[in-house]
Amino acid sequence: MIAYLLTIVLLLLIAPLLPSFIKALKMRLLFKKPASIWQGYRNFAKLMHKETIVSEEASAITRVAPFLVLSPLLVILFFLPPVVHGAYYVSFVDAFTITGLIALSTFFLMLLGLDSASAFGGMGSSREAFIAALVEPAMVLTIFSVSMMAGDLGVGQAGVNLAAHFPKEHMASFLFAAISFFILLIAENGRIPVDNPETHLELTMVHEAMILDITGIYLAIIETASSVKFVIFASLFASLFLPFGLDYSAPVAIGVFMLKLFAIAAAVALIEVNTAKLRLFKVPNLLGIAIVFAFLSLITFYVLGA
Amino acid sequence: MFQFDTLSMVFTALIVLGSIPNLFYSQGYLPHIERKAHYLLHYFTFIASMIGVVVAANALSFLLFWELMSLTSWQLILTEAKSKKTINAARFYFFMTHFGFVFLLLFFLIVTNGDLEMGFSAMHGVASAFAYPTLLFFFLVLGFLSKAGAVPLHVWLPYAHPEAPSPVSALMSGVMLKVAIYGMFRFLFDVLYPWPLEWGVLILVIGSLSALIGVLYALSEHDIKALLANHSIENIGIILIGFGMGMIFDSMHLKVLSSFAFIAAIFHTFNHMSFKSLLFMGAGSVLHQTHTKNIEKYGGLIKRMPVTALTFLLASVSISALPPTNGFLSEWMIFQSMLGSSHLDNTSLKLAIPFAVFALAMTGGLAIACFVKAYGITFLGLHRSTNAKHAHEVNFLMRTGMLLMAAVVISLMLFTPWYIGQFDAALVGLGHTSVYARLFPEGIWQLHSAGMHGGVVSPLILLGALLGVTALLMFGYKALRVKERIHRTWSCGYRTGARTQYSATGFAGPIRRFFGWLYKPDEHFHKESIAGHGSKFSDSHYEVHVKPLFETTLYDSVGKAANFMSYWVYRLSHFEQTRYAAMIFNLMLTVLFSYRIFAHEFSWATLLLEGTVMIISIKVLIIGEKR
Amino acid sequence: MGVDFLIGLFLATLITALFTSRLYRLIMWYSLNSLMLGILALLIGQELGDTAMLITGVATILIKAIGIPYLLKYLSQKFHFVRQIQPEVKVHYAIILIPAILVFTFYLAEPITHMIHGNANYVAVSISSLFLSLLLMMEHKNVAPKIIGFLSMENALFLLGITATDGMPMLVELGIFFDLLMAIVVINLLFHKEEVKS
Amino acid sequence: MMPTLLVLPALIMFAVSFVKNDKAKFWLPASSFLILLPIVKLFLLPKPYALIGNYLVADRLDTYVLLVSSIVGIGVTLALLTLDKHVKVSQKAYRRFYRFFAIFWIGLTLSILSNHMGLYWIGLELATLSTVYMIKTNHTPAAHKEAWNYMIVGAIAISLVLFGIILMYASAKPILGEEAMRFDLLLAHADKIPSPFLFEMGFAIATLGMFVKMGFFPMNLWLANIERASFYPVAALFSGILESAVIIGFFRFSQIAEKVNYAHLFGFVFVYTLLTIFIVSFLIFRAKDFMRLFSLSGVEHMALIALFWVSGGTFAALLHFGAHAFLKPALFLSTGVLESNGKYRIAGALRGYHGKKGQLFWVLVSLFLLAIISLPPSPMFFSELYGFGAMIDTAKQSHHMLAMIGAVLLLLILLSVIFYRFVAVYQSMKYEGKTEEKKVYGSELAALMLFALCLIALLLPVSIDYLHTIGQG
Repeated sequence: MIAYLLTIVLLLLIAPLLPSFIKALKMRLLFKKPASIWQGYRNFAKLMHKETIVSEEASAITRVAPFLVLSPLLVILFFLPPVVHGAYYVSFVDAFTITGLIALSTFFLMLLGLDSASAFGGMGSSREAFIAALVEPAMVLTIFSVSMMAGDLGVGQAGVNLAAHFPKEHMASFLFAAISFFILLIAENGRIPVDNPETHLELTMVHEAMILDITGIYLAIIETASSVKFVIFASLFASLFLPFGLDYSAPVAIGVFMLKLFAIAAAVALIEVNTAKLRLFKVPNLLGIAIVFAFLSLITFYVLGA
Repeated sequence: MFQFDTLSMVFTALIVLGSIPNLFYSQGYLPHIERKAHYLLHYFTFIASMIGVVVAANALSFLLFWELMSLTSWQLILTEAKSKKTINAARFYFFMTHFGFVFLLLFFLIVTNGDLEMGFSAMHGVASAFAYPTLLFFFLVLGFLSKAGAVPLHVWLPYAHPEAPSPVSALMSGVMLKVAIYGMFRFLFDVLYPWPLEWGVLILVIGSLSALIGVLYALSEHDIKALLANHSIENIGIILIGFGMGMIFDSMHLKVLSSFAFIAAIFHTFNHMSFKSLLFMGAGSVLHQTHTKNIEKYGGLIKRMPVTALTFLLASVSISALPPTNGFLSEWMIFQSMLGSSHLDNTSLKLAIPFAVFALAMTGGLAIACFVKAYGITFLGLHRSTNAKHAHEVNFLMRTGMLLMAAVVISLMLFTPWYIGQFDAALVGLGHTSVYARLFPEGIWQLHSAGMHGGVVSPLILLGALLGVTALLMFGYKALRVKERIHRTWSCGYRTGARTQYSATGFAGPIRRFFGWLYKPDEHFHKESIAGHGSKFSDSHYEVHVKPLFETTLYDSVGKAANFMSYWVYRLSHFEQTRYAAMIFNLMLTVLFSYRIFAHEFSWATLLLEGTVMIISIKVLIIGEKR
Repeated sequence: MGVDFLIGLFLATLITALFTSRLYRLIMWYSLNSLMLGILALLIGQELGDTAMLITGVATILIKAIGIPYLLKYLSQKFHFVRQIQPEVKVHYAIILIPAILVFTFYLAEPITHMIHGNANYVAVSISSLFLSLLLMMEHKNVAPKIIGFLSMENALFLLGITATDGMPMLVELGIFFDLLMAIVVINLLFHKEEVKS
Repeated sequence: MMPTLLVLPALIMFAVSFVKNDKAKFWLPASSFLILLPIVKLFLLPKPYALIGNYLVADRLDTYVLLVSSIVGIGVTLALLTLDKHVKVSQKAYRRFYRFFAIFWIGLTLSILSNHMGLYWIGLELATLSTVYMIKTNHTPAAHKEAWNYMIVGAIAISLVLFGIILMYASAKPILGEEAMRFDLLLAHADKIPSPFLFEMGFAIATLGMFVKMGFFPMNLWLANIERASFYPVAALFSGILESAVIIGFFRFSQIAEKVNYAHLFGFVFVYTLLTIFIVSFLIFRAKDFMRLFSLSGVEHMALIALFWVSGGTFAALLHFGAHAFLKPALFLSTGVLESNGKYRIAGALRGYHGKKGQLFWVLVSLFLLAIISLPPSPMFFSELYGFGAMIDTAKQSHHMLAMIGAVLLLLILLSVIFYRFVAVYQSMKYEGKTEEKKVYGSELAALMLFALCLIALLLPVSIDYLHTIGQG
């Protein structure tokens, strides 16, 4: 139980760290002077002290939506697979619920974008809706495929099972699922090549466009939400597709887990450095690949059993 | 005449739950209807006939109430018939529903041997003695699914529902479609049991297609009620996916999973009733205030119509299947039932089920996009027309209706175990295994899947957690006592206005573009350019319309064929004006010749001879020579 | 023997009528046709000793062979009928059609030859005269030949009644005559109305 | 006594038509109600009841048909009172119309009650010929042309009927002698007929004649054209009384033919009516005026009645027959108002009625229109259910079950084409077009009310029981 709560707190704490880490790594790779990896915390602290400016055109949604964007993600944190062998975990929550909770968060984020009557917000929401619509099926299929390989539909239990028995006999579908999930990780968190979190150019913005009119603590909440989302995806990837290192003693296991998270972040950074942002209408090609792989994974598992 | 078993009572409850809030809403809406007597008469008969259908105990009363239901709903669509569009929609609706009735009629005639006062259970014997049960199944499917609006018999829905007065749209979409689902339950279980595997697969495929096609066309729609109507197609598809899974499991002798899938289907039926009625009521209130169904003319209504906006939001979240709402729970159950199938050993299933999973998942994603669009464009941002600017909250009765329906939605969310218990009882009444104990082994807090290694969801805990965390966050925010400032939205230095907002067309743009191969949109783009510059223009207009693929291919060609036929028949008939004697001559010849051949002694040679003689005689005597 | 001969004549007059292109000639052929029928009725009536049929025969001769042709001629003069009536069906078609009809009706009546004691050919001839009367009606566009076609159809009926059934009940025959008279009255009225209007 | 009473109203009408007094016509509806007395008496008498020897016999079937047709007669006399308000008609022509109507009525009463094929035919011929003159009452070139047309086609049809009757008579004469003309004896000895083929030929020819008279394939439009050209009550009389008389003949002949060879009878009627409905449904799909629409739908319903009857659905056929005989005249009579002063416009025909009478009128007409496409609770809804039930039942016992179910399906789809057209017409009448003021008179309304009440009465348990006993007896 302590490990469980500790993991949650830890994940919450390192959430702002990971995006900053990616940013710093990228800058280093590009031979720039890197930003501090603590930048995320600094931004948060700065925003907490600012006043909130609410748009004149905005409605009650703007005042409520930020909380509703964050809270489903916080709830998901409780449902993640354990990082330490023998720790308490919520075994039963399945992929559909997790996807649903993420979608709930996205839903309010999109409404938030539309609320301020700005063209940017609408544009961001529209693009986000487009991407989310394609991400959702891939995500459900992927997680289900993995859960079924693990022999349990509950994601937490699946993580444990995978760690115990790595599905060597289903390597093909496992690999497909892993590729698909990694693409989803990039797409859902608005990383290059799907979205560029660092730009404020209307041609390229997705996530940033939606929150252009959000300020102060609201912005802090939204930013936290997006980093929590990254942590969720990263830790799902770590537990489901890199299911090792649970058997060590608790501190070591947690350390291994953290390493995995940073490794994933580093991979994302590498991809970001090496690719250009895709045009919006090229994004479906990428997501299409994810969907195809997810579908293939499920079909391979179902029909061929491989 | 009537029967009141659990299934009937469950569906009666559905109708009652759907109608009571509607009654309030309808009363509030009444002052705006010109033909009050007409409306009220048909409205109440409509509700009564729906109840009549679900409690009917023999074919005669079932068909009577069924047709009465169609008749009254048709008249209700015509209540405010002002435009050609309404009239055409009503006609199309009535024709389609009659078309379905034809198949139902045939079904009943075959399974009753013409004795229409036979009870349903007695029909089972007749049906099993019939040599072609699949024929019966097809009749049943065509009959009920044309009413329910499943692909490819769905085309009338987006026309008919928007044209009816809003309370009626809510009733039709929310409740009437479910009566067809009742029919599926009643007659597949009572009359056509057991089912071959193929039937279930067929229903599953129809359901998947309906779900996908419904949501895709909903996205491209700008008419808010047509959008909702398209979503009804989607949700019927989802219900049918559950239903199909139930049938498949039953034919594979997996009784527990089968009951589970059927319960999911009934649960979704209830959920769809609740949120779709609520959405139509909300749309009706908006329409009532803005006098337009065009979503592009709305905007910012949340400030003017808070109650409508709040209830609409609740329904939107629910229909998008987002946790922890009731819509999420039923879709979750359907998902779980599909994944209980991993160990089924049948290749067609192994291909069909992942496809259905995919369709359902895809539907979910697109539905979210669609409802963000519907809600965001309607209620958020700035008003896009004067009417939207001067909108007010609707009157007390209409608000009451919406709030009551919202209460139904919430009750479905909160009292899921109780509802599921009732559905379980209904299925037990139909001879299925009870699964309630397997679904709630640890009390009402957790809903388990009936499958092996199935997932678990705890709606109440989820709801509690979400509410708790949100409340905590908000409390924290309040505790910080942040200074707030109100300021205009920044829009690159220009003045923020309604015209700089994203439109619904624009919102759906990327998706429309992605599915362009399916939509084949009809775009109208007009631009007044200045001095021949391509990029400088004083005025521009962009419109896009999507005509459903099925309509342009299937329905239009049927219409053309009918026209073609009637044209030729008409031309042929006009021979009788001048050549009646020759007509009668040839007729006599044919009849006597045929009597001679068929009644006395048959041989192919003489039949051929008859044909030849008749052709020559018709050519010479009737058609004559070309002038 | 005599009966067969008369039936032959009956058919012959009808067929000749089909090729006629003059109205008065047509009326004459109709009159002869009815005369044959009347004589036939008298002959058979005498053979069977059936007074009813004798009465029928006399009535046929009086009404159909004399009365109606006379009336038609009178009407045609009074209302200036078109007297040049060219058959619409070409002669070479008719040459093939008429034997074809006869062959067909005999083929049609073939099964009943061993079913009834009378001569099945009478039935065949009656049906073929029915067909021929229809042919007469369809040949012409004008009203007058059509009326004659309808009247020869009535003759075909009588032929059937006399030969195949050895006479119908008196009541029916009288009824038929009554209706025939009424038909003539109505036709007369119809022409009159035309007169009044023009 | 009884026969005199039955034709008394017609005789009174005949007599009154010579009185040159304008007010005299008001006697007619009153006197026509008198016919109900002997009919009610007939219902109470034990059946079969011989009216005149064996020639006119009242049994369960013809009493019912007589009642139906008499009610139509009453309705038409009511509506005739205000004929001159809607169409141009001289007093003289008006009186002549009555005179020939009376003959028509007498003829058909004779046909309906006859137990004798010859008498049946005589009555029919009398009615046919008198109709010619009723058509002629309208002094237009079209009416004149159609009167001739009716004269000739009607004569051909009726001759065919007689020809068939003689053949049937000939086939049964060896065993029954002169009595072979009697329906009841023929029915009783049908299986002993020595030459069934001759009988069948006769039946085929007679049926053809009757079918042509009812406007079946291929003569679908002639009745419509005639009804278009003549005054609207003629159409009501056709559909209500003339077709009753024709269809009862068909009932009786087919009862006999059924015993001779059921398979042949069924095959013939099935194919023929299917063909008819196929043609008619597409004709209706294009129909652009009321008369044609109603007339074609009349053909469709007669075809259905024939089909139900031979499929063994006697109850369905009789119920359908009754409903049609009340509905169709009612609709035809209302066309007088709907097409006020010769405007054949469908759009907006149900609009522009004021006052209580007007309201009642359009409500009634709407109900009739919806009832004719067998929407519940019209009696037609039930009759079609039972009729198609009987057909499916027959199909199940045949060797060609799938083909026959397919045919029934085709039939139902064709009927839904008709349904579509009627719905379109109804909507167009009620919701499209301009609103023009139209006047409704009490007499027409009374006729419509009479028909509406009778329709309701058809659904009473008493009448349903009665119809069931006809089927069994």
